[in-house]
Amino acid sequence: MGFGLWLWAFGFEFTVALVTDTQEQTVKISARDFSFSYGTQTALRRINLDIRPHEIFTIIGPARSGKTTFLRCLNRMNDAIPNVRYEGQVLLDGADLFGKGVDVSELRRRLGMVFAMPVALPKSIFNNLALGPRMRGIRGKRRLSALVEESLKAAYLWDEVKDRLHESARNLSGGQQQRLCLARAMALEPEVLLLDEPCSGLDPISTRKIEEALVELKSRYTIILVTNVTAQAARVGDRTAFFLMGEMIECGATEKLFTRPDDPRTSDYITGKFG
Amino acid sequence: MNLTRDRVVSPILFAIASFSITALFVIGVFIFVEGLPVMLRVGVWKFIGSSEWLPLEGKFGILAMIVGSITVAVGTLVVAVPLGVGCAVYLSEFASKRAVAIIKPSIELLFAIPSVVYGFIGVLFIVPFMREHFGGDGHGFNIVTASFVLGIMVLPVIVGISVDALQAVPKVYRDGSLALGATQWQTTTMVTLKAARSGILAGVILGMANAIGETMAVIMVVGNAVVMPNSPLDSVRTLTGNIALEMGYATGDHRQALFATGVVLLVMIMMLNTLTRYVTRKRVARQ
Amino acid sequence: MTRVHPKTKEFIAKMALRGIAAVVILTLVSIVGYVIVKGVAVIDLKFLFGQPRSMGREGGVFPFIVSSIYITVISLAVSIPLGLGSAIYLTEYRAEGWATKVIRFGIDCLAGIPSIVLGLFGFSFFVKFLHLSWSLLSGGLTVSLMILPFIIRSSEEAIRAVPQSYREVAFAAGGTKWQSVTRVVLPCALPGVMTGIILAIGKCVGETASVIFTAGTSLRTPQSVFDSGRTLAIHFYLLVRETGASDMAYGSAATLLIAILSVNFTAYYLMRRFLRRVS
Amino acid sequence: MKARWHRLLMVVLSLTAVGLGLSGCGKRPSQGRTLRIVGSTSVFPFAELLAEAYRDVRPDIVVDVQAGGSTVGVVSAKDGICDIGTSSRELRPEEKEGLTRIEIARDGIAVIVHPGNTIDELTSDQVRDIYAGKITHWRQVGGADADIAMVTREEGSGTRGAFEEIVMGKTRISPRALVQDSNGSIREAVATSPNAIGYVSVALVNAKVKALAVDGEAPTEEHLESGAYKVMRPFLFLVKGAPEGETQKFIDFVLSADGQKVLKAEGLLSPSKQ
Repeated sequence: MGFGLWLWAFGFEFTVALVTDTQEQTVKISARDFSFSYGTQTALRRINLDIRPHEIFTIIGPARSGKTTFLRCLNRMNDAIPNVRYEGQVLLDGADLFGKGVDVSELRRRLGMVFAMPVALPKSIFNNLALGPRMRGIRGKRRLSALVEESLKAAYLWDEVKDRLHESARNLSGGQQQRLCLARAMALEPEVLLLDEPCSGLDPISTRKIEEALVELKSRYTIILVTNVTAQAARVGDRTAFFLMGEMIECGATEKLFTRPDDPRTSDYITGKFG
Repeated sequence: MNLTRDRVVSPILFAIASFSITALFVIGVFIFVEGLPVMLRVGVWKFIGSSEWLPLEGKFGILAMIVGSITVAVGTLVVAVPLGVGCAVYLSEFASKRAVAIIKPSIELLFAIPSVVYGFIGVLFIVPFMREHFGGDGHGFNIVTASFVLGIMVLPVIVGISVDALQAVPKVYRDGSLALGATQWQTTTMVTLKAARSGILAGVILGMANAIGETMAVIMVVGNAVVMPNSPLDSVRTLTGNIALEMGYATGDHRQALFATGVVLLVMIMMLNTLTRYVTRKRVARQ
Repeated sequence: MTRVHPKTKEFIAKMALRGIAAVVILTLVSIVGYVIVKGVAVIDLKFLFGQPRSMGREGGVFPFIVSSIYITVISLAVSIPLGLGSAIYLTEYRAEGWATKVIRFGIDCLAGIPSIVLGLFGFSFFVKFLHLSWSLLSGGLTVSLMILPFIIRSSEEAIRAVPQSYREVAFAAGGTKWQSVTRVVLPCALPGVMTGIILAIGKCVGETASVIFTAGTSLRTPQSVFDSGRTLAIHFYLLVRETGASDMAYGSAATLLIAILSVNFTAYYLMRRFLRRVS
Repeated sequence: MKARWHRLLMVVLSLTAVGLGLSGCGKRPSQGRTLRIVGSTSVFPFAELLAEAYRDVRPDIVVDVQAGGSTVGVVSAKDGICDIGTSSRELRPEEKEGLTRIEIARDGIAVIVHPGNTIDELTSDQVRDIYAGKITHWRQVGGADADIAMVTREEGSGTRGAFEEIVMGKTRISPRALVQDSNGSIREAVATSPNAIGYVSVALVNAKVKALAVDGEAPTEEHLESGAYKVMRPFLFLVKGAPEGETQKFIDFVLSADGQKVLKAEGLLSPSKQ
């Protein structure tokens, strides 16, 4: 317990340092010649891009273009796959993600992730949200409750579930579950949100709710959104990258990319010639 | 902190997981060290190839018991497979979901009935029945009796595993067959049973291993005579029975011969196990 | 050859199968029912908590109940940590490879060892080599070897059934492997793990062949794990062998069956309630 | 949910703790307070009764009786695993070394058949021929029209050893004989099969079976005492070295009038005068 407290205190100081840092920086995440392969298959080839703080950065591209892989590289979720190989660098606040001595747990806490399919653990709503903070060693009931409430509010879910926090999260509808996942990611108090096609299984209304939430959240987080709905990227993205066959074809302001793409493949994709 | 803990956990878990191997090794060493010398002294072929068992005169031949174990196991399957697989097919293909939800766990509960209770029921009902209606050399204590007792005993195992195997067959297979105009029975025999074949076979082999390994229930009903059986109505002794019967009084070579019986039993079970692995691996490969 | 109409065939087959299922269920149920009905008349407080007299032909079965509990507790205390640990290692900590193959092979072999051979081993290892003599400790350890593979397998299956996405959630939330196991995977696998453990309890309580060589047959109430004791199952076996189908034999068997079945029923009931609550 | 999981963990831990605690409190002096008797399954019931009776005399002493077999009794006594080993057969010469042999009783071996059997008497030659497999039909000895089901004890048993020595001589018991592993189970097998023949300790003969006269002498107490009924063996206590302390006191009790009364009541004979 004492150790946990100490750690918490340490983490706190760390966050303060980061806040001062981010105010000056213009690049939050930056990939330099980043390649990724597992086995003999190359999934990503020489990716170069910069993601700025407090923007919604969307990644579009057809299936198997490497966009999800890229996202999962950012919080090193691909580590579990056998025989993976990274080349080049990805910098988070200037520090290499794959450098020596990186605490993967801490990294994943800083980059909260939401998966394509909403995964509500068979626990109560409260415990779903408290999972991450508890694993960081936060035990205090008051602090946990505050975190849970705050994240649920940020995900526009609080009003719908505040009376049944201790009921099973599996009883929520699909859209609610996905917002629960979003809230669960935010309960980690991350700096970046990684969203992997978060609306792929949802109806238009739920989708809109999530999109609204994202725009609202921009001020607090850097958001990276992978989507296969180009319209979604157009709606919410500040800047957009187009991935194809493991390569980044084009990256730029969303409006520009959608109206005057540099690369013919990009225009083919967004006009629906393939995809 | 978390990472260090994770680094400590892994080797600890590895040590725990290796326990089974270690235990197996120690068991093997203890059984073989006690059993092998007498086996080698008598000669392995003589030990497993002769059926003269006169331990006090130094004659150790366990062929009759090997045959006894195998015949009882085969008899068990003859009783248990039609009943068990039939019951499983009924449960998974024809019975209502609600009935299955009640019956399947109940049958699995029966897995917990001590084998001695089955033996007791055998002595009480099946032995007198066999004696009065069939007679024979075993006077009711015979292979058929033992097969019935063990057959009933392994039913829960076979039913449980077969139902699992049948239920694991994807619904689309059945739908495909039914869509072609096949009746439910045709679908079952031609599609479902074929697809679940190896799973059911694994259950049957496991049942057989249980039958070969069972001791007390068998001692109670099989008569334990050390002879080559000429008919299913003869009494036999099984390998397990031999150990349990004589262990209390055995000393010196006699005792070692009982450990050697254990060695033979172990080898037989390992062979069955390898067979199971082969069967299940083929299933995995196909899928 | 006359061709039977498929519909007729279907009808016959269905009837035959229904018959078979009925036979199987009736046989098993009637065995349990017969023993319990015959034995329940003997069971009263004096029987359950009394001391046996004249070789257990009269009196109670209290010492045997105590011994059975000892054996069960000892073997579970050993095999649950080992079994769960092994299952976790095999599913979570080690990718399929030679190591898992070797360990699995060992577990399969261990599972295949007939209990009588384990009894031989227990006798020469625990009783003689470790000088534990005939004691509940020797018996419990021997039985734990018997149920260990069983617990590993059922736990492994239960853990495998937990969706991969649950683990990813734990990792994405900054969890380490161990945290994902203890906080997400194990709680979800708990019902399956418990089922295995419950069935294992049945095996502990009902085991005779190996226990008779390791725990002994003493009629006294054991005072510690170093004492010899006779389990209910062994007592029943010896009674039947020595005195035939006596009232006491029925009483012991009924006690045994009722104990096992009620443990199982309670556990199933709790598990169902638990499952309904979380999903 | 999480609380539940922790509760399970608690249960597991407390189980372990209970186990450890139990093993902790098990470390109490075993010498002097517990007498461990191991051996013959034939002696086992009687030793158990003696232990029960001794509880009234010395409530502070725990007498723990194990059935293992005569040979186990001999070996355990020699190894010092137990305080007293028991045997239901005479010791072989190589077994005698280092052991004190105390005869606590003698036991006749009765040849028994189903109560419905018309035969009342056999000669010892007939019994031998039946067990050798030469006589296979009850009519051959003047009985009913049925095959004989012979039931015997397993190889190494004290009862079987005594039976072979006294009745069979050099002839072997046929391997076709059904084998049961205790006196009681032979009796039960014979009691439930109309055509069976078996042999058990005289003390275990009850109304469920009929004891045959052998060579004209029924196995009654009188004939046994006089030596007219010949099929008899000793029950032995075996102690490593010389008995002392509580062991000696228990043996004294067994040989005393009180102890012998218990054995007599069960149909055993007092030890032969040495």
